[in-house]
Amino acid sequence: MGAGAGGGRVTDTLSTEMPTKTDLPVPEKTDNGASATTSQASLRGELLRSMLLQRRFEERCAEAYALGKIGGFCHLYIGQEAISAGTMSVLRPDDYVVTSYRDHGQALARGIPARSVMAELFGRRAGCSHGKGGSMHLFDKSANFLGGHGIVGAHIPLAAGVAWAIKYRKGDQVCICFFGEAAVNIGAFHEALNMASLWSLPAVFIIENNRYGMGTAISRATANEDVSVRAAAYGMTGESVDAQDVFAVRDAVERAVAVARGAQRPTLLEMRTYRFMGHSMSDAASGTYRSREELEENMKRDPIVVLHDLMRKDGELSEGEFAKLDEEQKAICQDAWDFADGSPEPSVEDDLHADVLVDTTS
Amino acid sequence: MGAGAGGGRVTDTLSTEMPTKTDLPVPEKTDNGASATTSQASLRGELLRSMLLQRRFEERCAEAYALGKIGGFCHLYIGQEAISAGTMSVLRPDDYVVTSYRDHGQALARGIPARSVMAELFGRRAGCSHGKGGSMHLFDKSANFLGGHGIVGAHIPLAAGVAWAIKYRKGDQVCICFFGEAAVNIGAFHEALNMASLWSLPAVFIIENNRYGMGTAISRATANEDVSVRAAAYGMTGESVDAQDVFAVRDAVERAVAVARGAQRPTLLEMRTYRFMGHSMSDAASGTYRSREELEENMKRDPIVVLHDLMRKDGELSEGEFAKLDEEQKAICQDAWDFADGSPEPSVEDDLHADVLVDTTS
Amino acid sequence: MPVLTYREALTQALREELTRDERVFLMGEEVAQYNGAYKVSKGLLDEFGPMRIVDTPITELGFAGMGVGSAMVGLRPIIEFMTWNFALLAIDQVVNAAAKMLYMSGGQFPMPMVFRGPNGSALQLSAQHSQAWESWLAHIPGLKVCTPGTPADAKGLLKSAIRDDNPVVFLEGEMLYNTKGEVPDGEHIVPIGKAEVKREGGDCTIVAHGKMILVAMQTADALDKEGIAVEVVDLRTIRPMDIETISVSVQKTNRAVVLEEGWEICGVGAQVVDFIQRECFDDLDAPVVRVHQADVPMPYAKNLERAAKPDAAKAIAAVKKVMYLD
Amino acid sequence: MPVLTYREALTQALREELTRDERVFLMGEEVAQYNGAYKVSKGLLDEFGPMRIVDTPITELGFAGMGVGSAMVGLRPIIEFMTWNFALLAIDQVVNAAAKMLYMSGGQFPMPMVFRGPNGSALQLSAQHSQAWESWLAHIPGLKVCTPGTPADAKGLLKSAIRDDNPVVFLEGEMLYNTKGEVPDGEHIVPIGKAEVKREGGDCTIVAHGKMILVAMQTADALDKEGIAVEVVDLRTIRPMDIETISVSVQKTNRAVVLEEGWEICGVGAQVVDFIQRECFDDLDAPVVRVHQADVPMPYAKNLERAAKPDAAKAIAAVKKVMYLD
Ligand SMILES: Cc1ncc(C[n+]2csc(CCOP(=O)(O)OP(=O)(O)O)c2C)c(N)n1
Ligand SMILES: Cc1ncc(C[n+]2csc(CCOP(=O)(O)OP(=O)(O)O)c2C)c(N)n1
Ligand SMILES: [Mg+2]
Ligand SMILES: [Mg+2]
Repeated sequence: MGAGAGGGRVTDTLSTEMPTKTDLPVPEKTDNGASATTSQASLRGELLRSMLLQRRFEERCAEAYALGKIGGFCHLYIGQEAISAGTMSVLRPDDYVVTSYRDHGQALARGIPARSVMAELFGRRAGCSHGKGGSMHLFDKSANFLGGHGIVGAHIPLAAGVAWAIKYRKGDQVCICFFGEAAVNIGAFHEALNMASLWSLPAVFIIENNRYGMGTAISRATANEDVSVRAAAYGMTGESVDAQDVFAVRDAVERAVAVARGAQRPTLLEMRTYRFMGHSMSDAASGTYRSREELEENMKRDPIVVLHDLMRKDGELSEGEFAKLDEEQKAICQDAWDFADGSPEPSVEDDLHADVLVDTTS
Repeated sequence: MGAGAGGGRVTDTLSTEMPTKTDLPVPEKTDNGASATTSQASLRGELLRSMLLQRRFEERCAEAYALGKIGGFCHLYIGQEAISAGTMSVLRPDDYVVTSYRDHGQALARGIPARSVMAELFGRRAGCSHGKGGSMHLFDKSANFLGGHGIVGAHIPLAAGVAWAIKYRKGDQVCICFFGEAAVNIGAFHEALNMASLWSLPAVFIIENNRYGMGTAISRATANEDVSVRAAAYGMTGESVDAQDVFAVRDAVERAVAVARGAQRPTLLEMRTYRFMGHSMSDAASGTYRSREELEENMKRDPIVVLHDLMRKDGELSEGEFAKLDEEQKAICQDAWDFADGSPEPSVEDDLHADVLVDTTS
Repeated sequence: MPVLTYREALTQALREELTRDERVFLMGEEVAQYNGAYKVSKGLLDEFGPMRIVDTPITELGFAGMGVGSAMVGLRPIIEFMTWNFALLAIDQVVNAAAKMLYMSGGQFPMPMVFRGPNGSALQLSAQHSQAWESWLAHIPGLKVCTPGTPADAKGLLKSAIRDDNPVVFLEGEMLYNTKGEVPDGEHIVPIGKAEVKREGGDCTIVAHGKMILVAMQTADALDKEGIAVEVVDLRTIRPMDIETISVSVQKTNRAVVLEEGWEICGVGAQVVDFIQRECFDDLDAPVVRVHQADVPMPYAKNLERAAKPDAAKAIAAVKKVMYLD
Repeated sequence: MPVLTYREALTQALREELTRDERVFLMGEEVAQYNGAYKVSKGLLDEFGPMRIVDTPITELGFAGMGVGSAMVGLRPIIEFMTWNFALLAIDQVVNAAAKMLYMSGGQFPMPMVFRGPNGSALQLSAQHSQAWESWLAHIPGLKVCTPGTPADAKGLLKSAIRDDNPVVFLEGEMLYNTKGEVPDGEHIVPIGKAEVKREGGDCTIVAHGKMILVAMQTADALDKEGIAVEVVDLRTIRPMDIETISVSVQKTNRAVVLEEGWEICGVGAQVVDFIQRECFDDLDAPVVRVHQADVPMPYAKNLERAAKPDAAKAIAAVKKVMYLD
């Protein structure tokens, strides 16, 4: 359960970019829905920062879990950060995000404050779900972040429903839905994708293919791994993306979002990634179902390193700048920890029976 | 609810073939699993007889339903008879069949006595499910006929499980599974096909595409109607068949069964057909969701007429022979009716609480 | 007051609420072009168009989940299950998504939605199509569960359900759709959580709901001729349950029979018994007797089906038993 | 007698029955290569091979249905749900297929199969992963429902379940897997449908099952120090329920508390209360009191979770209440 067991190598360099107030600056709404004015370097810096924050945050989670400050099931995102960073970077604040239990990284990338996420994991009232949801159920209405769901695949129809609501209101938002590659075999995936295509809904379905569902390799669970064929079964476009390259993610999502916003057609994207840690905190990073060698081989394509190398090559980031950026993320995580640790638990009298039902009608 | 409303035209000709003791002679087990010795003419005669029996039987059901002798939901098979006749003609007695609620025709084609089916529909103890199942739940263990299931798509995993059991026992049987085209959108279909392909199970999945699921046309429910693409999503062979031509059905099923028996690979077959009656007895044959014209147009390709025309063209069946064959089927149906009508209801004392559980362990 | 069928009362409630609030829409199998498998949505497609009256593929899990998603962002879906038997396929969305969303999001996402459709048995539909699910659904915190037994309650409760900001499970009686009764025009609201004494009497209380209200009334009529005055308490809502109204009645009659359509074990009646023994322990002159479906899957044959179902004869025997008249 | 964990007792039962009968196989997520999410099937893949210990994709509905199909043709599947929370996705196969197949086929197709896995809450798994389903499953005729609370019962009941020719729902306690107890070697069979008095006492009966047996025993220990002798009846099987053993105990103690892990409304406790008031109406000196989970989805925060769960303190208060000592 050690934090470092599967953690990625992060080299020592220095950053020119400062983190802004929110964890990741969500671009303003523009015509094409992306951040049009950001220069390449600052965009790279932003994406690097987002991934670093997620990485450092998850490392602290592992630590907190070992100390008993986080409980229950806790699924870390280490190794997959390019997917959340790249995806969120093309979204508007009024777009929607729905995801599974492996949701810390996405919550942070979406701009939910690290304090709020950490407080949730610590089971505190100041948490983004007021301590009632925990690791698997992060929610933030102000960020249009619709959870954090624990039943594999069950949130995919929810995303189709959100996209339906967008269409119903004649809006031009999109709904992004993240799920693991093992979820494609469950009925809910099939039913939701058929309806999303049938009714031309503005949704982007993102498979985070980290090659394992718990201890089961994709080839032992999925009869046909070719995602474009899967998508075709629903008359939908499907694409596979090298998801250790944050710009490959960004480009693919940008295209899919444009199609969703414009033509209101859904897309199925397969993000090829790898999980550097165990499935959850009780699962070793390697040994049972995958070898140490395989793990190490895949960790060489750490999405943070891939981007960092690129920036270094282009002379965009000195070692000192990188180190500074990294330190800043660590400081945010330390601050989140301190905040969470010092903040009160929910109150049994006031909170236990609250929020079962609302009192309102309309 | 009139029996004739959607009933197909059956021209007057005469049969050279006599029905055998069972309703349809199930071919003996042979090396290739098909009836190797039957001459073309007698095979045609057999298939025609099977279809005619089903047609006449269903007409009597409509009558019995109107008289209140059959109750509950009752889904007639008229127009689709070539699928059951063609399929069953290539099966061995030890193969398995699993189907949906639209199951009368398949039960008869599989060789379950008309008396036993009719008694079930009349809710009698002599029925094939002893009066407890009714129209939607025909079962006959001795015919390896495993129902008769009422929840759309739910029996598709059952068929995969039967195929699993065949493989488990290293048998060379196959399991045939029939379902409507509207069932392909439900999760159970997706989950079952993935596993059947993943594990190479000897199953043949037969979509009876009669173009409507109740009042919903396939195009209003299914994003991609191309069945070969659907099958490809599971790494499976898929094929579409003109199912008003009983020999097209037979050939396709023969190929799929051979692959299942030999290579233990599943196949997905789409049988393109049309339902000549309403969805169930409370649904008009046309008017709401399909026009009278469309119905009449499609009824021109009555599978019985198609085969009869072929036989007539080849001089295999005189008008008199056809009429005789037809009369014989009518007589079987009349006998079934009389038998059912005269046979006792289950006993409340003995039967109501029986068969909830068995008393045995092993 | 206009006399309507239960079906028409439901249609009226739907029409009025669809008109009142643009966020309300109806989604399910055959609800639009076909006017509903049981014609409850008759005419609504023409009136409100295909975005508000929505035909779905046969994908209960999927469209129930779509309802949940759309409710998260402010729409007010009414999800129709063609029958509640098929809702088993979608029950994960009802229980794990709709019922828990508000709580596990710490109060951020209310679920203003209705899951509705016919529940219980009709005639000879056999085992897979003849099940009453109210005890399962009432088990789940985060849901409300309505079981109207009359046209007026059907309308009034459905309007309340649609306006409620919580997920409401609405169980209609397939055998009730053609029953008739007076239904107030327009703004007729029946509050969720209030039982009603449908008939007064001092000798014995029958607690019932949904379709069994008819059986309870028949029972009361029959016993009236024998000089036994039965009080019929119609629960109307199973969750929350109106314990107060039940208690007041049993404290008066000192005897109770609980009548339900579903199975015995862990049924609604068991919970009613639990409430009664807790609230009226010293008032009871006899153990509470329950009447329910025989403990078997529903058989097809007419005579077996009849024997399996609760009916007035069985309820009469139960009343006599609690009155020590048997 | 050997002391084993509840987990080891289950593994032993599986191994013995897999050895005894070639038709028995185990299917579910992570049961084979990973040795089970909770390691109940540890070592079995190596011993019995991949046709008998079968890893599935994440498709609860699908593989539960495959189990049903294979049982129709004579295999004896054990379907493992990684937890019963996920079984909601498959509940249609359990209820509409497995439970009804024998009946609707007129007795032709028995279902010799077991659906098993951990049920109820563990620690801080929050709303979607902390649910106890025994009352739902016990509602359904055609099923048997076992809820062992000790290692010996876990082994003995699982062996009975696997040999039973009916579909048996087998609910294990995730928090029980590491608990220890004496377990007889080899042919140790606990009959389905028999409760057991786990501790004798004359003052008050506690009826409990599964994980709550531990809480009941703690409660009895604590009250013993105050001079109150509690009798603990372990239901062991929820369906069929052993009414006889409950009645005999309550007729002796004249007081009862029913303790369960799940929610109140239509819970197992409601049914136990119904049986008690029916069988022991004149014996009861006080209303039966129930102890159960708070009527809320399970919260994540440690303190809220603790407050939501039934525990010895709550059970002690309940016993004092029925003894009029509060
Ligand atoms: C319906 C259901 N079945 C099983 C589980 C247990 N479970 C949780 S995560 C998981 C593996 C999912 O793998 P994948 O979809 O690839 O996502 P990843 O964890 O790799 O991100 C399983 C089996 C569950 N939560 N829900
Ligand atoms: C899960 C489920 N949902 C809905 C129904 C109601 N229903 C029965 S048949 C049917 C239409 C099925 O159409 P299709 O699969 O094309 O078969 P067909 O009736 O045309 O043979 C529907 C919606 C059901 N039985 N099960
Ligand atoms: Mg994965
Ligand atoms: Mg069809």
